[in-house]
Amino acid sequence: MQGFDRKGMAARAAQDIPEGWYVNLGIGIPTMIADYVPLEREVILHSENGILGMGPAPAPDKVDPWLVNAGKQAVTLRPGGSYCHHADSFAMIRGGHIDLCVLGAFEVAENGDIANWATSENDTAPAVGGAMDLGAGAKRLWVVMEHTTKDGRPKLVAKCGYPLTTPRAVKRVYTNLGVFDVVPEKGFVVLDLAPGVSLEQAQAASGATLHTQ
Amino acid sequence: MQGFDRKGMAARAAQDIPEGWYVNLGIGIPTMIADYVPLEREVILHSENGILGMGPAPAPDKVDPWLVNAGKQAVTLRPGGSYCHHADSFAMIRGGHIDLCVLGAFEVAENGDIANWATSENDTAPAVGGAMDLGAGAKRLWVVMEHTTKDGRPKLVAKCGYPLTTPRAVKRVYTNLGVFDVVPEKGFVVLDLAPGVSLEQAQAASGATLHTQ
Amino acid sequence: MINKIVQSLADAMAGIKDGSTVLIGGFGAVGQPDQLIEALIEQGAKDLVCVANNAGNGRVGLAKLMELGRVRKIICSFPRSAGSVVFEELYRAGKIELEIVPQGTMAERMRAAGAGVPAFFTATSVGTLLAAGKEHREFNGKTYVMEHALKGDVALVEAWEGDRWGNLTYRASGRNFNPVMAMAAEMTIAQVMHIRELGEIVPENVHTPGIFVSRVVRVDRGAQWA
Amino acid sequence: MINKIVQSLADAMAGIKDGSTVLIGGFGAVGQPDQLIEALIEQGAKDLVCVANNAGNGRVGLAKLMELGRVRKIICSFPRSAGSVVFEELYRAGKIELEIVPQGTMAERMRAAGAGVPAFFTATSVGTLLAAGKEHREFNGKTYVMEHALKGDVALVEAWEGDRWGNLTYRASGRNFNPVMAMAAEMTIAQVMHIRELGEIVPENVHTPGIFVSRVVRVDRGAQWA
Repeated sequence: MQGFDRKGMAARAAQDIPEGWYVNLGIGIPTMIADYVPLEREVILHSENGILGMGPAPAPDKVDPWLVNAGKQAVTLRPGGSYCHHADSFAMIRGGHIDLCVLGAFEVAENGDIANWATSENDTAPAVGGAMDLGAGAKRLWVVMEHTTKDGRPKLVAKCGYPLTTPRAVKRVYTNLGVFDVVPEKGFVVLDLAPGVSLEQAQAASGATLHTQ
Repeated sequence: MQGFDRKGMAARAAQDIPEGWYVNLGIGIPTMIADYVPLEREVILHSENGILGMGPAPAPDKVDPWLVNAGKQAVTLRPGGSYCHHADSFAMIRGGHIDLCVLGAFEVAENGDIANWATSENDTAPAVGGAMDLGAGAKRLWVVMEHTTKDGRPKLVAKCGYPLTTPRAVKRVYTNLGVFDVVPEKGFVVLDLAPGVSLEQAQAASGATLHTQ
Repeated sequence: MINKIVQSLADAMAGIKDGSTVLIGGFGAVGQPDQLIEALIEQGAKDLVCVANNAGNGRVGLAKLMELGRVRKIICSFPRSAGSVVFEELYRAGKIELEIVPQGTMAERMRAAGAGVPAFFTATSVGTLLAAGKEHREFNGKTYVMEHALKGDVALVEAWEGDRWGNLTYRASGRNFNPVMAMAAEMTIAQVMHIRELGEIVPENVHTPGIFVSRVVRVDRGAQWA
Repeated sequence: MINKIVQSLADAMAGIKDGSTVLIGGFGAVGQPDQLIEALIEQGAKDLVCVANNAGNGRVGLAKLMELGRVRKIICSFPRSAGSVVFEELYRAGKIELEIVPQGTMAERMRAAGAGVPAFFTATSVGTLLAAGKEHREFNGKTYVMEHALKGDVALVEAWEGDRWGNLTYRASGRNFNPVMAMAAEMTIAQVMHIRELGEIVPENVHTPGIFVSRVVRVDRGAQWA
């Protein structure tokens, strides 16, 4: 079974983002998606800390210490970009103005529940950041993640075991094995399988039924 | 009985505004107060339509059409002044950041109730503007008004007859007859009488008891 | 390439439906999108709910739109002024609905709509006729009234500069309601005095970021505004 | 003459009381008022409630303040990160209270405090552990949770420019929480890179108007920030 590597997952998700969308990319693989959206396809990237119109990472000698993204990495601003304060930035998210948010996750359930902030109810100091705002506020939530945990347990599940970030929010999941829509009243629907991956293999790695269209 | 004229009332109120206060002045006599605060005593004037640090009216040939106050009169901006949008401007008011608001009124009651927006419950289209925001939000509300109506009825009253703008908000009233504090559990207390006005004359023109200190 | 700039006022008005709630910026004449209002009159949408600080002046602009019978309801803070003749006629004749909202509550309700807040509490209007029938509640011993978000289908705003991503700046007190209305509507249409190249507006000094703007159209307002 | 500029960090800290709620701006190192935090450590106030996006890094700044036992409680969105060693030690030992707040809710709660809104509703956190025990309510068929204003006694903010009336501008992503914290506190203290003459900052481009600022102090942060 081949499947996508991390870059392949990011590239695959990038294909589906049309010009003109306002997009917030979470930390990890989601951040990598930006590298696969050609600059001439104008997708406007938002960062929670008050950046709209984020550009790629700067050359090492061009780093501006005043300009970091939500993952605290150095970034650039595209012409046409702008800065705002945190309440205005989250008004964009919470007011439903962000077309798409892409996050990583521990688990996604077939009803669209996402768990990505706390690994157990006993973890009393988990870091939520802006995940719950993005989950509840963005027009669309996609997840990019490995299909299974390192020890082989499925991350596409019938019901989340970890504490939820947002219920019924995920619309689509990109994994190393393929692309899966989350359809109300139905569950996971296979949109695309990664090269060399069969439906049976993807199903065997999943904790919920994978429907075909 | 002499008393203050309109300019005298404005000048008298201006005396009591210390340097450094953020002040919103209502339409009419309150607006005139600004003329009696010397520019070197820095009082920062706020206008609901997003101006902080308003200056005096411009010379006729220096009018900027983009710059009007809440009464829609041409004004200027002092060095150090700034502009903001309506929600931010009213955040200053409603968030308790304005030290003083001075309004005109139809009536002020001895418990501090102010009525200044609607002349009857049957007036179904009265214009409230920002009066209720200012009444409820400013740290202090003062009123400047004639002591009586044109036909001689008192405007300092035991209980307002007109619909309220804000209950229990007024801290001080400047009229043509004098200056009156509104003291909780007590009512109107004479702070100062206008030149040539006796307590008896002021009391006779009032619809509530005027206490002495 | 994203290009929110449209070439005509007619293009700017495309798709505005009957029954829309239309937020109209401006405080008096300043920051008021006169050309867009005229274009809306041309465009023909009717049964409108208009949200603006005033209920129109004279017989032009918003007043004309009302006089043509196209406005079902007006939501404003200051309906009655020296020039509000059309509104007063219609209102007396029972031909227009009115909702009076304190000016700050009106701004905050639209800001709330833009920020995903369906309702909030405020001290403004407590103890007055305008709070009658509304939910009251105490926080820390003080009474507040609950107010709801006020969302627009369309916002018509006036700005000083605009670029093809929809970034806007405002001049002096022309800002007023425009930024909050821009964020509160499904479709925000901006008339601007100046079109700028992308990046010409300093990123720290963009007043309304393009995410809140759908269309930008350049208008000529005459020398006095330049 | 109004002059909010103070000449030393010690003057800037005057009067901060034990038990204060202190809002601390910044997102990571950017826009973080490092010199003011050091000055607060010097000043000595204790039993503090600190509101900041993170729970400190390494053993300097906020982490040092915590390590000295001066922080009773921290309210933040992201307590645990690679460098949050002091927080984790104290938290495991039961020596510090923690309130985790979604980042947008945290910003909105402070903006509400500054705007006179005691409580508001939001969809964020509905259906999660962070909404447990909070009041829920439906508006237009969707469920929201009620959140309360978060007010500070003191805000420590970092800005790029400041003038004697307290007007501030921020640079790039250094803005972040600083403006909302400035408006949410009784006393706001700003450290700035540059002091400007009154009127030098373009009135349209003041980011935090002086009404929200009590004191301004110039600091030298080194060449890399200039």
